[in-house]
Amino acid sequence: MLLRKTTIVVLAILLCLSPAVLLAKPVYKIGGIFSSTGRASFLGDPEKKTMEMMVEKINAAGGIDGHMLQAVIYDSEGDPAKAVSAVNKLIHKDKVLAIIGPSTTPTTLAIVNFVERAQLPLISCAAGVKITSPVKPWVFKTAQSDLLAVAAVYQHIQARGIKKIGIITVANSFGESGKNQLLAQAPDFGLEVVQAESFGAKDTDTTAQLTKIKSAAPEAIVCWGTNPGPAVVAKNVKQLKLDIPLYQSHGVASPKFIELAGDAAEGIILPTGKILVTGLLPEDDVQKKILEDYQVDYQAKYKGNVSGFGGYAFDAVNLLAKALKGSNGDKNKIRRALESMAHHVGATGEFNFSAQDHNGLAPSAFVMVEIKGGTWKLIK
Amino acid sequence: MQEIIQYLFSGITTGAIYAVIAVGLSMLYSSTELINFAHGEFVMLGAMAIVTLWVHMALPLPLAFAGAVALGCCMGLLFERLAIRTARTPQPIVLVIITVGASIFLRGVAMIVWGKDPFSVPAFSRHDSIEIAGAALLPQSIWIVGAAVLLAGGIHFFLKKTLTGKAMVACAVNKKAAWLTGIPSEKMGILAFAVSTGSGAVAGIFIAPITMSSYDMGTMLGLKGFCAAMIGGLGSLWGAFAGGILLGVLESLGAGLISSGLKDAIAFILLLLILYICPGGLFSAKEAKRF
Amino acid sequence: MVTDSVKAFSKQSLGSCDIECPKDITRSHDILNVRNLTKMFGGVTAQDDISFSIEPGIVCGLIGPNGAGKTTLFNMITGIYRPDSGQVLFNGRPTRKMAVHQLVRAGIARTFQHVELFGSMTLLENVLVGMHVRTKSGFWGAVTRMPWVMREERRAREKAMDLLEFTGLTQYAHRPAGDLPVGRQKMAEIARALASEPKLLLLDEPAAGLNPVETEALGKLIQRVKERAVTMMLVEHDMSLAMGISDKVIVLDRGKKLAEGSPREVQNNQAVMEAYLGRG
Amino acid sequence: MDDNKKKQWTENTIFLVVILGCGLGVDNTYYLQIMTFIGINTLLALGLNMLMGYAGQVSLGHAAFYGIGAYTTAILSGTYGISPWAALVCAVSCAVFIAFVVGLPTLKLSGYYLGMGTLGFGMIVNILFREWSTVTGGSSGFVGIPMLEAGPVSFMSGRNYFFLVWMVVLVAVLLCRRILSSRMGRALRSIHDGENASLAVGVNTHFLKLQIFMFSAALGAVAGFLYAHFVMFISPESFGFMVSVKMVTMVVIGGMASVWGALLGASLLTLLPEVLHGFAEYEMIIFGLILMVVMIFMPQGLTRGLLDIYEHSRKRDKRHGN
Repeated sequence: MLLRKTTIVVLAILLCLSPAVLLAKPVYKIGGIFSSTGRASFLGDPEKKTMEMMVEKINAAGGIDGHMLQAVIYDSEGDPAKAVSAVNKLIHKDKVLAIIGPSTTPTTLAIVNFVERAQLPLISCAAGVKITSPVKPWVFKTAQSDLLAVAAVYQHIQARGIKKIGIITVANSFGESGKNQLLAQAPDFGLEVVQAESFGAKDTDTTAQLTKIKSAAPEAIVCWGTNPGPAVVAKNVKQLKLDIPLYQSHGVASPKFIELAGDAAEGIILPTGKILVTGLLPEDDVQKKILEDYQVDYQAKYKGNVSGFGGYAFDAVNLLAKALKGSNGDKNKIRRALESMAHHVGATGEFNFSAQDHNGLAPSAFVMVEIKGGTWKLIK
Repeated sequence: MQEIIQYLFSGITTGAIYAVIAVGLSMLYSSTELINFAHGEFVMLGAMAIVTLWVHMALPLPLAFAGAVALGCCMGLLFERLAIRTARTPQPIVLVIITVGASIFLRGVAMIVWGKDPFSVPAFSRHDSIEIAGAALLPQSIWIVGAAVLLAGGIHFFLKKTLTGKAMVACAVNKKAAWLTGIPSEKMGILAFAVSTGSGAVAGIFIAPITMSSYDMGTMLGLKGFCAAMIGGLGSLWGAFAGGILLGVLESLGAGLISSGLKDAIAFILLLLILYICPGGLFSAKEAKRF
Repeated sequence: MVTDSVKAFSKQSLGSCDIECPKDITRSHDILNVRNLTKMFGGVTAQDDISFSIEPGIVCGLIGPNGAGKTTLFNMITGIYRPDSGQVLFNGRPTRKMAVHQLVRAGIARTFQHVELFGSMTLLENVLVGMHVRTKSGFWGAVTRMPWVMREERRAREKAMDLLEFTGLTQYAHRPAGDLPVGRQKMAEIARALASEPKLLLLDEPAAGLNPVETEALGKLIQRVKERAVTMMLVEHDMSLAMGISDKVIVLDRGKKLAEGSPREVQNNQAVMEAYLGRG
Repeated sequence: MDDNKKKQWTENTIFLVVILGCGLGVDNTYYLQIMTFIGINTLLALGLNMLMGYAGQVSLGHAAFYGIGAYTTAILSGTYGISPWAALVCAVSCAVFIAFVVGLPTLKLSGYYLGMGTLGFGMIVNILFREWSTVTGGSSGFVGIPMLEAGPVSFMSGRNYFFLVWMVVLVAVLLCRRILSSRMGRALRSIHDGENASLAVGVNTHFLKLQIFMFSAALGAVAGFLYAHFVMFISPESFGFMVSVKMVTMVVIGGMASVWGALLGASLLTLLPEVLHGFAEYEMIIFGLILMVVMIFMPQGLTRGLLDIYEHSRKRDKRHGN
């Protein structure tokens, strides 16, 4: 027993003295800001876990050019002021090379000025269009813009021959950004928004709004929100016996939504990243392998299901890792590498960054799914 | 017309939720003169407990119900015993901040116990919505309204008709005098807390099937319940009930007739106007200021 | 029954009752006229058709058993309660539309039955607050500290110290008012009330809780205040004090005026004796 | 009297020296930034303390004025390109005017009803920030608030901004002190000690409460201005109900009716979350516990509570010495 312990200690000392360690390069510190608690915790929590997992994995594979990665992650609680305080901590105290996150649009917008000033690459995991348009040199994002999601939904509606729609959006930044896109893009698809309503994120009932929409006689309803509000909307639509198609946003694309809405989820159509329907993807889909690997790793480590939101962080870490390669810790090099990144296949889609596009995704990043029998069905 | 009826139904459904919460708050006020800002968290505890007991552990509903209410009562007891009683000065603002601290604490505990995801609970009676004059009414709404009426009525009866209840009110009016007449005011305080938080848990149980339950559901509900209780006039149970329904109906009509984005603002503007006209709430007992 | 007979009696014996002779109450030199004042609380009549008037410079005692409505009357004269009917004239002007602070500025000051000093503030500060209506500086004065503000402040302090000396409280000037013994607090309330330079001072049971020595000192103080040409109304249960310093006494019982007259007249009034002793 | 003045002078001098020391001695932008946030929160707590601690009026909607200050300057300087300093004047006037209009009826309420009234006001203002999205940027927030500059001095660096904020705090502390020791301040404190008596000695309590409500609104607006130009991004969430509650908590936990209490309360509530970050999931539990424990054992707030502990231990030392 004692002997074995001594051997281990000796071995450990020898290992430490080995040339590999002596030549070990300084770690690359990368920062993360996620709303892992608070209202947007459904976004931040999987993102944080994914980032931790990915960093571990990269380190296990020998790091980047021999540099180990170290993740410094702070919780923004979805509060812009906390995000600002976190970004300053990352820039000035931890002196990180790049930052991943934050999870929501307001928190991202709050810190954009600071990273621009500090000239530090930021890869946001939030959906808002405002983040990358207009393009800011140091700010990138991996989440699909609601621009693309709305386009995907409208394409489907248009194909059905529907002309008049009613929309109901949640009264937060996600819903507001979605509402703006829904209103702006409707004419492009020959659609008319006959009634636009909103509901509070914590509302217990939305029948008043839906009644108003009903009286405007639309042919379909589009609901834009994040859990749990849209589940309430779905239930209320059934109660009011509104027999028109209900579309939801990618904000509810998680198994939780089906669980929450129960029977009322039947027949709902929504756009989602491919991650939700990995199993249903054709074998020749380039993303399939990546998604399966990610899911296996995540489930092994955290025993929970992956969500599209974690995928944003997955892509962000991978993109950053690629950009870090050969950069030698030079932030300008990292930024240039990110901006010239092309054909990077990630969990969310294929990224093609350019000086004009810091989101780099195409509408093909979304697939449309329908909820049938309590599970997702891919719509071709 | 049909829409108006639907708005009223929707308003009454949400209003009944506010009402049932307001009744618990108001009850505590009439027996301890304290506003519990953690009341919404007890509502949340009730809802989460029913999720665990009924949905996850599949206990029969009455048993789960009793369990959830018992949990609410026990937490209320503990809260009174450990935090409110030990406070060195019973200055109202200090006690209010203690309850604010308690609400943050309870939310934190619930986040650890139940996680951050919301849960859904099936309706107590699985029927389709009932149609009246072309407007749909949920069976669960009737449950909630019924619960609110029963709770308000029951507590009203308890406070006004039973000896224990009367003693409780006496403690609120004048603790020392009550003590002199031999009322154990400490026990009364504990009892008041237990009844109030228990009623909060009941509210949570009835609300759970209508809305989604999550660890942070309590804040907004507690706030609305507080507003409802104030509008009705603190300490008046029927006032709290009416205040809740009024708030719900105003919100719903505001959303339906004016703008859904501004519905809370519309409701609050009207509430403020009511307060300006009757500064002690709708059902306040008119008391002369003593000099 | 009893009250009716009492009323009849008092009308006979005192002769000069104001209810009977309305022209009397418009005498312009009266500092205070109270006309047919009535106030209800819920179903209870706290003040029932009270009328009287007070000449300047006198001390008027207001006596009556507990619950007679003495404090309520004070609250109506000082504008805290609005009467249901009837009116109060101060220096010939109706006070109905005036707010409490306006009445104080016009010259009505009061003390409280239970001492209501500002406990956390020093005695000097208490008296300075009493001077509130006689000083002017406001927010901008406080912020800019213009010379006139500082002058006003200095003068106010000097006057406040004078008042404390007048009431024999100089040594307590910088002590928190709440720390003073009850007797001193009673005196301090009078000092604070005097600070507003009142023409009419209402004292609500100034001797309650005082020992005989203090009561005597209080009597002397009231006498000295009277010399300053301040008219006073005084609610008092200490009969020797009330009768000793009052020029005129009004007796209230159950919200009604029972009698009015000189201390001697009132003392010999049968109805008053009944009210105090007979009916318990 | 003179002792008091001397004490205040020493306190102010120490305060100034500490500010200078922190500003010049601390080099890390992160720490400077935390201290800047403390300064902004101190301003908020100071204003509310005047209202709560001295006038005895609870406001549960004070974040509205904070927001009005921030949004006014953001819109005027960001959208219309007006100089931020001119915008500051507008922001403060706007907040004061709104405080006047709202306070006129609201301050007639008392106790919990006043709490309800102010809460409703705060909610309405917050909803307007969110819904008036063409002007305020809606819930996604307002981007593009310019940086502060005063002639050759740019407030871009953390240190300059730190000094700016804390000089404003110092001025505000002096202002509050001046008000409190004046005729107005005495009347204000008298309301707190006994509103009935205060009324009876001729204080126009309603008007005075209104004045102090407007003053605290002005301080809130200044804090909002400083916040907006510091973070250069604002969104409705930063001015919601929870922020109002946090402000009240700062005042009560620091110690009501004490200028230094505001500073202490603001420091504690700004630093605590930073420190508790390490506990991740348990942050809320610990935060709630600390709040409860402080209030249970130091109901007069930290200022009084810590002083009591200090005096107690000194007394005990003395006893031991003898």
